[in-house]
Amino acid sequence: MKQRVLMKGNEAIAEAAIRAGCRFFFGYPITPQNELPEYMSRRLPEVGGTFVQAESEVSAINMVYGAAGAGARVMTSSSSPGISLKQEGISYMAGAQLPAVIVNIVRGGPGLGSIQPGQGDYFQSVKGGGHGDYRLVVLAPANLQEAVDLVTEAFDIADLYRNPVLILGDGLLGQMMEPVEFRQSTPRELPAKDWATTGLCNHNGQKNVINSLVLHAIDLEAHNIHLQEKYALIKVAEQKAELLHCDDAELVVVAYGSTARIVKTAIAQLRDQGHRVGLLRPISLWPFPEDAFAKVMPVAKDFLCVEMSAGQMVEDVKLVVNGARPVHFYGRMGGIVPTPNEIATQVLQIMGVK
Amino acid sequence: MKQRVLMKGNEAIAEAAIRAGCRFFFGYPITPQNELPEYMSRRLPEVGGTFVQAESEVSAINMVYGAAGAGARVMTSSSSPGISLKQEGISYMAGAQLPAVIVNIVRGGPGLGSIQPGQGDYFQSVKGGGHGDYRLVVLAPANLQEAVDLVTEAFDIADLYRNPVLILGDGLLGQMMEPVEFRQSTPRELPAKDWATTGLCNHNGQKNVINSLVLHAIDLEAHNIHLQEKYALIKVAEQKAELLHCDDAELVVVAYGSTARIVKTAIAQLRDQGHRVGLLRPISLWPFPEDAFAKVMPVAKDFLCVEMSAGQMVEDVKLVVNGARPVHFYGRMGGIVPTPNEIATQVLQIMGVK
Amino acid sequence: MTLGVIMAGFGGQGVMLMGQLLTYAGMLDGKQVSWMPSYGPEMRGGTANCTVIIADEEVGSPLVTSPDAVVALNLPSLDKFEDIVKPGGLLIYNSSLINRPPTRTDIRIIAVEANDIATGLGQPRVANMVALGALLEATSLISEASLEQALRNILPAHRQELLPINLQAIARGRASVEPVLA
Amino acid sequence: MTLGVIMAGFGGQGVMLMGQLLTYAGMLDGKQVSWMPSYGPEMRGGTANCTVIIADEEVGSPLVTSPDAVVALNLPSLDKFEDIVKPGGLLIYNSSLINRPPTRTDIRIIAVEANDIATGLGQPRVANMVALGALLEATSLISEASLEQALRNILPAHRQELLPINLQAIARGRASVEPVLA
Amino acid sequence: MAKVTFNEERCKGCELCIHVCPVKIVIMQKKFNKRGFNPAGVSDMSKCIACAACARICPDVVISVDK
Amino acid sequence: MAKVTFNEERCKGCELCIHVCPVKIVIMQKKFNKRGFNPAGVSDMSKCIACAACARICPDVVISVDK
Amino acid sequence: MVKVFDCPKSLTDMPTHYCPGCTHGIIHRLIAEVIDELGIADKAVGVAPVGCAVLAYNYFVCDMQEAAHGRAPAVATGIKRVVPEGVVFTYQGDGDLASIGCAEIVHAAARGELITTVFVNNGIYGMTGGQMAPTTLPGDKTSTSPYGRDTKKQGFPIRVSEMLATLDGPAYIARVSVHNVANIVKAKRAIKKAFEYQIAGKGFTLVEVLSTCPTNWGLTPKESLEKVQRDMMPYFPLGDYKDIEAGEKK
Amino acid sequence: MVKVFDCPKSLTDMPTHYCPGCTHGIIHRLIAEVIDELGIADKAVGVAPVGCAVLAYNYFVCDMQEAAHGRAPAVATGIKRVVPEGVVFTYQGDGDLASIGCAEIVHAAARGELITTVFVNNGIYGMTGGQMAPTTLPGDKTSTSPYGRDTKKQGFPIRVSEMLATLDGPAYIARVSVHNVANIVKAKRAIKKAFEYQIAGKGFTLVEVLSTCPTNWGLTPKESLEKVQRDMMPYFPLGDYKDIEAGEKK
Ligand SMILES: Cc1ncc(C[n+]2csc(CCOP(=O)(O)OP(=O)(O)O)c2C)c(N)n1
Ligand SMILES: Cc1ncc(C[n+]2csc(CCOP(=O)(O)OP(=O)(O)O)c2C)c(N)n1
Ligand code: SF4
Ligand code: SF4
Ligand code: SF4
Ligand code: SF4
Ligand code: SF4
Ligand code: SF4
Ligand SMILES: [Mg+2]
Ligand SMILES: [Mg+2]
Repeated sequence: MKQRVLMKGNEAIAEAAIRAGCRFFFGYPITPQNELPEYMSRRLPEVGGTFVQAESEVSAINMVYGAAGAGARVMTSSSSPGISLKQEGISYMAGAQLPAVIVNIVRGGPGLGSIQPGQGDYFQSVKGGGHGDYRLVVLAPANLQEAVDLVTEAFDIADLYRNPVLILGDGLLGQMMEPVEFRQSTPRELPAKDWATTGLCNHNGQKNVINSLVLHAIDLEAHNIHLQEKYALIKVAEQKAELLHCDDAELVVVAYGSTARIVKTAIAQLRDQGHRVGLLRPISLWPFPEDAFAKVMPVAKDFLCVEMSAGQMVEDVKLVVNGARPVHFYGRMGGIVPTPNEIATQVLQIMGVK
Repeated sequence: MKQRVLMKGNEAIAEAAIRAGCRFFFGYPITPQNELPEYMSRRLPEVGGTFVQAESEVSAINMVYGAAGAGARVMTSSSSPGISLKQEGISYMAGAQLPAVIVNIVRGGPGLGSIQPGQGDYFQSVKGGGHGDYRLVVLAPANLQEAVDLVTEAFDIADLYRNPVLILGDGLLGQMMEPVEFRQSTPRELPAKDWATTGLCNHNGQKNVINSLVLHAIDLEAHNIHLQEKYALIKVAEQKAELLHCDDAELVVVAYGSTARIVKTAIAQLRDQGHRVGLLRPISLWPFPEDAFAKVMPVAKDFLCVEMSAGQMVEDVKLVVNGARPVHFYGRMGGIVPTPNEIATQVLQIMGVK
Repeated sequence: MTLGVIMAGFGGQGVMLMGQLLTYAGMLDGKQVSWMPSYGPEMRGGTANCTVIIADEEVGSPLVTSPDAVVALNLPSLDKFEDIVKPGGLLIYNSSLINRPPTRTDIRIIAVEANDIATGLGQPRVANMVALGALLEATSLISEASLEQALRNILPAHRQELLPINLQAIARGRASVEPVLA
Repeated sequence: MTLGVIMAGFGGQGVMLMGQLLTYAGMLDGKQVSWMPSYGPEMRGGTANCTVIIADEEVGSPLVTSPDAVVALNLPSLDKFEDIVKPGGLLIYNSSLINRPPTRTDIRIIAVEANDIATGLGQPRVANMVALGALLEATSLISEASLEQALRNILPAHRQELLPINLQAIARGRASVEPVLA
Repeated sequence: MAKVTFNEERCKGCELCIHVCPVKIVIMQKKFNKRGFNPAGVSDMSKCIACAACARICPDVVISVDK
Repeated sequence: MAKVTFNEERCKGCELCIHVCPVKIVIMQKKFNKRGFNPAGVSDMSKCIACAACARICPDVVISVDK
Repeated sequence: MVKVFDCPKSLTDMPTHYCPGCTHGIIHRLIAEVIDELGIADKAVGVAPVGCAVLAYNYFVCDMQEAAHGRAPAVATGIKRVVPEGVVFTYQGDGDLASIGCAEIVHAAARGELITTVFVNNGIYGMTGGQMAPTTLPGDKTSTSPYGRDTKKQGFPIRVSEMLATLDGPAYIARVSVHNVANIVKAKRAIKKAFEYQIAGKGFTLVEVLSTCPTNWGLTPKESLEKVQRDMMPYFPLGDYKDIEAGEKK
Repeated sequence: MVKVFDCPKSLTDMPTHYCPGCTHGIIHRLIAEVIDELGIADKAVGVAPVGCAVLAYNYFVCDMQEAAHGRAPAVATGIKRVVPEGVVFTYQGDGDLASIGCAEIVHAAARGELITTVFVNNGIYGMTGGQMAPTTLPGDKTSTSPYGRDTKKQGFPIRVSEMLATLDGPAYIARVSVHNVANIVKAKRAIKKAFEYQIAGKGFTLVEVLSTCPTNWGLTPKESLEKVQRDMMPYFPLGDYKDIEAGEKK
């Protein structure tokens, strides 16, 4: 076993990015993700990288655009209000097909809200908070080891498909400490970035342009069709989910990120009591893990979606289940983290126990 | 009949706003909605109102925040990239419960895209492009008369529920001219804005605060529950849809805004040929007109959703239909407006004709 | 009945205004109407066009793929729109600036020396009105009275002195249609 | 087995570090562990707390509603957390600063004069280590060897000279538990 | 005679008042207030010249001065 | 001998070159280029002093100058 | 006995959440005193920033709006246009005003917006835990300039007052400090003038106040005041940068 | 025969989409000439704005990125940090740079970012059809100041060069004009100096170029040049505002 180190989530994500070859970070402070840029500001200079504290999140995402367009592995991170400010830039990056990793350590909203953990940015993340038809690959780790592992994945997926990837965490994940191991992943085969604007001398004098403007409707439609085809590929290839105790589960709880941890504790309790409850934990929120649902459908009688929101992922669950099973919902908001007991109570109610 | 005047969509919306009592406009130029702020810059001074060209869309939405918080009827308008920049501000307004009307004259995306009409901002509009759990009331006119009528509605709804309202148009609607009539609407009974920050002397010395920060999780949850209860009320009271030829329609086309116009032409052709095709046109995109679906379900065998996007509203259609009927989709992107013939072809294919 | 007209020319030739007048007149005639400009990426000095719909029923699409009539004030416009005129439809072209005759044989074609006639009137900028006159004459889209009223209403107060020359141009446009029909 | 511990005190009393040491030691013992700070709206100088989980299985929730043990270094912390200690659980409180005794009777209660002992050692800032020592003694959460190793690893290179005083404080904390048990 | 009054519960013990008193009579008290701070006070009120320097520098409007 | 060459298809007929020619030999031609503009030209090349003023003010790099 | 000094009426009773010795509290009090003296509490509308002063809306006895980070000048513009007879002020930190809100303050100033901005320059992001601000001094260590601000990579501090004084919209721009009693008195005078100019409709007004952050500077409150004088004042000289009644000077 | 003047190699053959007589074209050519003369086409990376020059990426024979409206300095920062040996420039209009992109240019300048900005000040939003810019002159009519820019309500023009010259990050800031041949020659010299300073690593460089918009000004190209001299130059005086080699002047 390689050495496990105890780290804060925000720092573990930062270190994982550096190990994944990220050498550029552009960001702006915001709680509860400050340790991430702070760590980068200490560590990147040590590895010959560059940390820039941008004047705003708007500027940060556009620095990321420039750096990604110049071929770098580059990251930015923020939390809810700051991510809202990045929406125009994210749409531009998706349009110009630029790879980069964006981290959102979600807090309670809307507006200034609070700095406590939340999951109210699901819609923004997976449906597209920016304008136009585009998709981000959205990965939602539930513990720090997974966060670390998914960071490498995120950079690879970004480079492979030339698309921004969002890592969706929350204050709980960002602030907690857990042991993590930085393991060597089997690297994917990635295409050369021969499209990057590094100066003609670096790519045989052939001019490169990074751009999302396509003036003529027919060309812009073609560009959009290309994007949609790419998304279709991603949808097939990049679904990720964890199934826990689903083989015989009559009720399947669907939860992601921190909430899924709490659900696991609840399920452990429920299983001890003999209830056939399982967990389907989407790890990729987009593409939504439809294949995993196909696996649990034969046994599952009910679905219960648990979120720290008013109910957002529940729509995607309903879209997959398509009316074939009841989809229930339980949510807490505003930074309240549900307890295992609360969740167990909901489950028992649905199962008609007591 | 009152006098009909021939106006450009952007100008008709502006004039309607002024007639609805809007006296403040903060905006930033962007095609294809420039005629709207330009009209405001001419007309508002004539009626004692104020037009400010903000330094950016970010600034504009925050000026709207300030003005709405001070109790004004206030509007801003933009087009896709500019609306993305407003997302943080919109989330703040929803959080602080500020009434205002925001107009998005959508263009082709993502990124800089083009200036041609599009409907790719549906997700952003109805699911929430900003952070946190909030909803905008989203109204999508299909012609200029309706646009004019809905502007008054929008201001009233905003004031009644203390919530921002989005008018979702597109380049076609903004740029076209049609005759419009500015009719007196039956005004709703609206609550006094005794919460506005106009100075203590204007509200009996009791301090007013406009704010979306709620530091303690339990309080922020309570605030969110209040918002969700409000949204539930709106969902019941403010659904709007048009049903055309749906009484006997085996196939119901679902389309909104400009696209619905094209669909109407297609349906006229199809009806002439004897096909039982109808149109369900959501006018309120949020709340989504679920009641209207209930009306057509008994007869409808198939739904066809037509959008100028890769398929966004289709998810809401599927959520309503909930697997009970097949939901088909036809979309064009990048500023391409579908033709009636294309749509008719799709319909016939689904109906198995020929 | 729904009729669609496309009007096209260089920016600055006044095609947008021409289309608006037609639409306005249609409205005064009690018809359902719409006007839709091209507002594409073309720069100033490039080509411009607009689509006018005049109908008895509610106007669906404000765009047409096969127009009932096309008015082309310059060569690029003729090149672009000749092919899509509905069979049996009408094509009016500005023979002052367009030196190649249209080739379609399944449509009615009217050549109008719009610029020459306008220059003859001492006001080269009313070439668009000449073409509009021709359209008025060749179709029953709108009534003459409504067009005149539309013109009056659209001209701003301080420009009303331009009314006579515009009316004259329309009249000359109407007159110019005969010979072609002959 | 999953055990949850909450440690609480004023900001500046070192409760966060204390919790991290416990977590680290648990990790070195081969356990599954997590550490979660409160990071609420409290200002500096306000109260701070963290939750440590030490478990044999994967850690689910990193928060606990009824902790197996609570270490309270000041009065507000005792006020806040006394009631939620799991029946049969453990409460360690800093009797140097807390002048009201806990009232629960269904839990084990240990008073540690953490500040006095630390001051006695000539280093008032190691009061947290004294309390940690008491926790070590009173439970089998972690091993002594792992705690010492954790301390070594967590102290930065240029602070290793602080190791002895910290170990001393832990030892004194352990020693202080006996009398209470007696 | 000058009088300086401390709203002790508001005091955060920052000691700024101590440093600005021209006659050096402001001191920190041993006791704690409810929020856990040692509040400031005056050792010898008779020396006070009511200059209000302490009050003006206090970030927490703890101090009022009468003369 | 000086020679001024006009890449006529690029010319937009803005007339700026006309105004800056110190010897006033740049003129607008009657003909149209493909984009519908009257291109500029030189009336009497022999008078040209190859000062390149016309070329430098031209926004469309229509003009090159040899000597 | 006569009151020599008492808590201004325009401050609420609520104790602030600021750290011990943080000069945010002094600046709050000065604003409240000015509001009292001008008798404008019933028509003042304040705009709180996002920064340590985010809760400022709890402390002033007047209508308040809480703005998004950096956008206080835009929010204030919206308010002032609706309530032209109101007295509108923003209270902003250096991250809020000079970094994310840079465009908003420049344009409010250029528009000559009739508002007053109190700009609290403490050279750091206090609220988020001590990151580098646009006004952090060269060489100073912060949590995002752990090796000291390196001007080669992280650039130079922005002198906001000097920068805004190049515009025609402002009527009054001054930099003051609250690091000792004499300067506190001067600071209040400047803030009062700014409000008076606003009321007289002269133009945009801004007072930059050099302030401390003992917590994130890692200094005692007293050492912090010393740092203001020793390190900040040479880089950020005090004075009037614009006064349309007095002509420009510096 | 010798070439006295020819099209620079660093311009593509593609005719521009600019209106007849628009001086954007002249400024493009000057940049291309400088790139030619410095022999840096193979390591230059340009950043196009959103504005009439949005298609600038089609016109330069070097790598290009198209930025979001106003964000070119941020994009250029990203590029330059990744390709420090590259020569990175932004080309921006007054709406792009001085309005929506105000924070980005101020901060790129304050950081001393090693990039060169060519700032085309034509006092109007050309691309969107003639709305008021931050640099529109008092009294001038535009489509959003239909009654003429009223400084009481719409504020005063921003003098960008003067404003940025208050910062320590820039190495060179100059305002030039292209309204006649003599000034075109000077403008080129300034642009060249800016690129040279960037290459020498001296700091941020910016050249503000007074430019025309015949279309939206409603003037002929020739009248437009006259307006630059008559109306713009008094408000926007030409000159070097900062030159770290020469000391500040004006
Ligand atoms: C859009 C957005 N970005 C970032 C933040 C996080 N944030 C809160 S306060 C702050 C900086 C505060 O610094 P400053 O303005 O200098 O005020 P101070 O705390 O020093 O008084 C930041 C970055 C936020 N709330 N919103
Ligand atoms: C976020 C955003 N807002 C607004 C626009 C619309 N827009 C395009 S160009 C432009 C202004 C251009 O003016 P300027 O920068 O002065 O350049 P010019 O056209 O005058 O050369 C605007 C507002 C946009 N594309 N994106
Ligand atoms: S009023 Fe002056 S003399 Fe009296 S205690 Fe305060 S500072 Fe000292
Ligand atoms: S300055 Fe105020 S808060 Fe600080 S010690 Fe003195 S009285 Fe207390
Ligand atoms: S080179 Fe000089 S002299 Fe010759 S045509 Fe051009 S401007 Fe005239
Ligand atoms: S300056 Fe250039 S574009 Fe203009 S007329 Fe002369 S040659 Fe033609
Ligand atoms: S963190 Fe700094 S600025 Fe904020 S309240 Fe504390 S001392 Fe003041
Ligand atoms: S609109 Fe103005 S700035 Fe744009 S190309 Fe035309 S003349 Fe030039
Ligand atoms: Mg600060
Ligand atoms: Mg411009």
